[in-house]
Amino acid sequence: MTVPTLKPRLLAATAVTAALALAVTACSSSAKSTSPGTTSPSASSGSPSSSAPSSGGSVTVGDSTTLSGAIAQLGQTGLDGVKMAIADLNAKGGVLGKTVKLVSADDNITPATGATEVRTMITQDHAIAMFGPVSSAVAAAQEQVTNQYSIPMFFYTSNDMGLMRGGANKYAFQFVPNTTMEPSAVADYFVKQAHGPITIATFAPDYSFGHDTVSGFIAALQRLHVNYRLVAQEFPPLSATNITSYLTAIVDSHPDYVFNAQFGSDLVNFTKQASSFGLFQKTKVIAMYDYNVLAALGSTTPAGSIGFDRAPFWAMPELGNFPQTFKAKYGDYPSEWAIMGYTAVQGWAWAVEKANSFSPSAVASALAGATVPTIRGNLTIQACDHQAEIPEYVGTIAAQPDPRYGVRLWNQPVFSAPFSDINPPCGASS
Amino acid sequence: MILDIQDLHVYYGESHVIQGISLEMDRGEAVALLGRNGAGKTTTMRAVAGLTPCARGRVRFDGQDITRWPAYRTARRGLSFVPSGRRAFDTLTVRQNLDLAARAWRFPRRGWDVARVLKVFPLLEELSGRRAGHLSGGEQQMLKIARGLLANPELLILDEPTEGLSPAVVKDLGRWLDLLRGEGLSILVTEQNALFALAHADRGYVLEKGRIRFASDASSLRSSDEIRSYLGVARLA
Amino acid sequence: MTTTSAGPRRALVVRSVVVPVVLVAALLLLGHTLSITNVLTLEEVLGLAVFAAATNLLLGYGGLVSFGQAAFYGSGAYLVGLSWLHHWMPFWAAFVLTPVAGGVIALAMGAIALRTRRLYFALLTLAFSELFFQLVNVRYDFTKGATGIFSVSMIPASLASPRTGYYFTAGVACVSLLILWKVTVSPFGLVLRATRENRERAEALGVSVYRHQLLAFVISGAFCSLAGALFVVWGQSTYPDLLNWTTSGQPLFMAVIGGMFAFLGPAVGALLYQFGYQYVTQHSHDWQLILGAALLLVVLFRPDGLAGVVSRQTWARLSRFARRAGRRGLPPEREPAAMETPIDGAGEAARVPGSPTP
Amino acid sequence: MHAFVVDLVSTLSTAGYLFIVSAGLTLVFGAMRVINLAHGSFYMYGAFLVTTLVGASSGARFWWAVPACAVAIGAVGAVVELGVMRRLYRSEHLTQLLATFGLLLIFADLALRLWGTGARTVSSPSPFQGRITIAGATFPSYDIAITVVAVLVGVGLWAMLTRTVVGWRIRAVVSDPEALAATGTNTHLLLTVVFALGAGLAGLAGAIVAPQTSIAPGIDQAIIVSAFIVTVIGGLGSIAGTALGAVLIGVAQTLGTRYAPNWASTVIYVVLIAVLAVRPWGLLGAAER
Repeated sequence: MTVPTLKPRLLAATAVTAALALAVTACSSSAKSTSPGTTSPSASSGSPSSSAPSSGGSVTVGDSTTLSGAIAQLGQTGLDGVKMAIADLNAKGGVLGKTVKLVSADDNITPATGATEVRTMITQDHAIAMFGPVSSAVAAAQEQVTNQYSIPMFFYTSNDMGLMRGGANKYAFQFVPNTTMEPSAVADYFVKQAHGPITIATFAPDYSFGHDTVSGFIAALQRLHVNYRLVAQEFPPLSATNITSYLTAIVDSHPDYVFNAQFGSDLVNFTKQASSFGLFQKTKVIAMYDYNVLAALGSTTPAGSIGFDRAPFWAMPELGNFPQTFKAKYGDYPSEWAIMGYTAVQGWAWAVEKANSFSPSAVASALAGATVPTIRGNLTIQACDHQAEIPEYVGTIAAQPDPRYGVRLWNQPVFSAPFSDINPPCGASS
Repeated sequence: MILDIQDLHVYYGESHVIQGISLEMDRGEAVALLGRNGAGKTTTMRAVAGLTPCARGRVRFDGQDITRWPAYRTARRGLSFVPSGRRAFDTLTVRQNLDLAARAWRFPRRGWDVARVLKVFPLLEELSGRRAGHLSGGEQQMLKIARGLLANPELLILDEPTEGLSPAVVKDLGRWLDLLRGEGLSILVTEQNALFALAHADRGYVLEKGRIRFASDASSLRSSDEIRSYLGVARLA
Repeated sequence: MTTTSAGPRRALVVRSVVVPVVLVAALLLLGHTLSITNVLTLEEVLGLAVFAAATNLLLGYGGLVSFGQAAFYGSGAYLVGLSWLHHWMPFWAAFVLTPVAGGVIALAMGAIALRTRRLYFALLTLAFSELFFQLVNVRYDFTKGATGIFSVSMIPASLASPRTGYYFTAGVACVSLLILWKVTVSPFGLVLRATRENRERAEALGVSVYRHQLLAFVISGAFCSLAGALFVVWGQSTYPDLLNWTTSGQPLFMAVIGGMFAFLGPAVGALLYQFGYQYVTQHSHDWQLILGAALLLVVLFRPDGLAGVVSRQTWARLSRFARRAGRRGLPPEREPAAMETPIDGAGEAARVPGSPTP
Repeated sequence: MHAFVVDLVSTLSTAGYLFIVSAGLTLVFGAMRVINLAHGSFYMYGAFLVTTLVGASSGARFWWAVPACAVAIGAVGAVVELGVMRRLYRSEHLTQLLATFGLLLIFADLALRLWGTGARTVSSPSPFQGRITIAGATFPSYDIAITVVAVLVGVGLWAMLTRTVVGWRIRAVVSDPEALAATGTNTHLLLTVVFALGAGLAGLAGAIVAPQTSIAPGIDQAIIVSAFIVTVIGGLGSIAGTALGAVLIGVAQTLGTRYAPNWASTVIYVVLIAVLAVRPWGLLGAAER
């Protein structure tokens, strides 16, 4: 009640607050070497990148991606690919004689979290290259940061066209087919299968990737003069657990084909429910039936439907025994995300060797327009938009499990749409 | 001795609400606990019943130390606490309220079952299908006492039974109390209405600020001017 | 009670002069000495501190748990983002408009939501913010859908420089906190607190609880919206997650962690939560386990938050002062003055097993 | 006729699904006034556990796996109640909410360790693997299983709450836990039982819904929002209200998808706001004091 006790208490509260602030910030800043007083991130970024190679024979790269929640599998297997690539690099003596270290974190599918993680990796861990996330929103936020700090950013899962469309981003590279390429490839395969007038329904998650992929597919059908009629278009929310009402709308429209832009667990969910509705009896579904989805579906896999995949290991003989090595290390065959993550690291390492420098600027310059040897063969990185010239794979789901892998995969031969066929002229935005 | 409280202390947070109360009552006695609002009557009874933790002191019931027992154990042992206010289970019917209490535990049989309770309170029979939440204050009081009896208690504790009741119902209540006393039941009543409580009790205690201020037999408390003025009952007399 | 009011008055001086001066000095000092990364984190924290303090006007002072604060936060961010995307108006105009927009949205939302009580209020506000979340998600052409709007040029070049951005945010945050604090000690704030402590009594005395709560809701909405605009200054982006229920939960966590019964508690909570969250997510893939366990430990063993340790008694004193100064003849509180439960009144608490009925 | 049957079946199976998931939530809320965010975790664990128990085998094993899941998750619920919830009954709702959110995070992380990041599936049990056609509309026969289980759960809960002494006690503990304790009921044990029952129902829901969906991390959070909407519309604590809420959301989602597909995901929130604006305690909820 008396003032003398009140006052110190309040001051104490303030002091505790201020001290906490100082302590916490000082604590987390202890690891850094950036000099205080620098006013712009780009000014400070020069120092970590140039100073890092000289510090103790190792360099650091970062990967902030989604490791929890509904799309964790994409993030985790992709990260495994990156890890393995780095382990392989180090086994061969590292890059320019330096060991490569990886820092990784879970972005919690939150752009702000992903961006902060990337910033911390760059400024505190002195990461000199970043490998990308799953979600396109997180990718966009992270790209802003890597751009500010002029650090090369390699996307290997998130394939939003928007990431590259801004153009003139010297530091961003895409090692995954983008949202135009992917549906174009599917349409190329599809046009060989479908004869006569057909009816099509589309089913896609309700966000930019889903909308872009569906409109890309329809645009490709028009370009190829397919005689089709759209009978239903549904956009259920991403990660919706109960899609009954969307599904009955599709089933009820009796399409010949359903083009589905879902992936991962959402696609498994769709397939389970659709097959219990008997959709697969008269309808073929075209969707991202990659290894993980096919493995999860097991015996309920719909034979005869069409799958597309950005890097199906079983149809890529150029991989050699990579899938087996990967399985030995991480417990399962590599997902498309793992292969693309591995390739992206190879691209970066090659460019460092080529430039004979870890300098982000030199690495980025060396990579633009270059042709890089990777586990999936030589890949050219387009100079104009930094898109790796990688193909997209399409195939029909087999009726029997593949004897080698015990999972129902695709019939041979698998169709591989060449990059030149599916990519619009460089610089043209869709 | 049916109840023996020694040096009971109870805290609510940091405030020392009960500051060392000692109280004894014999089997078959009816005792009134009096005091103004906030004197600590209810808290004492809650502590005895096991609804509020005792910080210090000891409570013995029928020779057994029940100080740290939870409420349901004291109830099963034969100490039935009837809380004040509208505390019927309002979403249940009257009959369900009674059945629930009758079947709550395999109580030692001391003669109370639903049929007998309904005989004592015939009105409850008429109301048996009604939701308890729709009962009047007096009816709820009746239901609560009936519920308390169904636990087949040796000691019945009534907390502020007259609170919010009309004078006519208070009179009924007095009748029920006398009836139960006649059955040989030990009864402990907390009351602000001192005259009512003392009219149906053998002895009384007066509480003030968590301590016992006076203790005496009912008639001398009733006649003491000091008590009357202290409890502010002069006007009522 | 005949204590002179000199004590509390001097306390007020301490609170209204000393504390702000110390804080502003600390913030200036930190902005000058910290590394860029930490300056940026602190900038984010300051925005969140406004968000949490504005939310706490409802939570700690009004006893209203709103689970829809993201609706204001996200609206503020989207107002700036969409203004840039569709060339509606320059950044500064949008920035100044955000509190107005937040207030208007809060007025509409509160007018409906405040008809309900406690949990239903929490869930109805949640429904509103989820509605906003879904609207932003499905209007892809207008809002860029689930991807969100990302561009450095969303904010003026001057603010894009981290330290300038920090000083700007710190300035806005300090002024906002000062205004919010003034609100809490104004007669309005005291009546609001009275409605939290005993709604029925306040109503019996002729106070329109609904109107006071609505005004508090509008003020809170305005500042949450401003905090959303500060997020854009920090992140140069806006995306649907800012409207999601997890975002609504953040300021509530912060208030609980820091202590909702001290004015600066939520701000301290913002600091601890954000640094803690970042530290954990960056250093462990098992951040969910660690954060969840930490949350559980705080809730089980420090339910009144860290600031509660310091300021619980201070709070009790201030409440007593508030009662004397503000309520003018409200009957005295019954002892014991147990910690009020913000969602439930004491009436509900009494119905929980083993809790006291005073 | 055809469209009507399609919509009706879609509504019923959606409602059945939502009801099973929400029943435990409303039961726990009714008895202990706790909003349990970890309810979704119990659901997810039930689903994951059934995939482990059934594995690649088809059919028959499912029928004993489901009750096993319910019991196992119920036991987990009892442990959670004894370890955490019991200490929080005196706290305000917000504190309880935070605690259950902490539990949700912990369970999510542990699930990643126990079952990995990938999606898992389990096939429908033997009598319900095919399809049924009514008036030209074909739908999965497992929808019938879901609907039947939903009805059984609903009737079972209703009978328990209205016909059994335990049910009366559960209702009485809502009105007045102290008075209930004074009648000799061990209210602490009762609340443990209720919480375990709620968790067991969530586990049952996860297990029974599993053949219809994919089971992957994140379904805990995805389900909890829908479950809340359903229970709140119906009135927290009311089993009948939850059933009504489930049907209402089923109708809203079905019609929304049919007539305004772009707005389908927003429709349910509009319904929720409209219901609460008119009836602030939900359709069948008791007005709170």
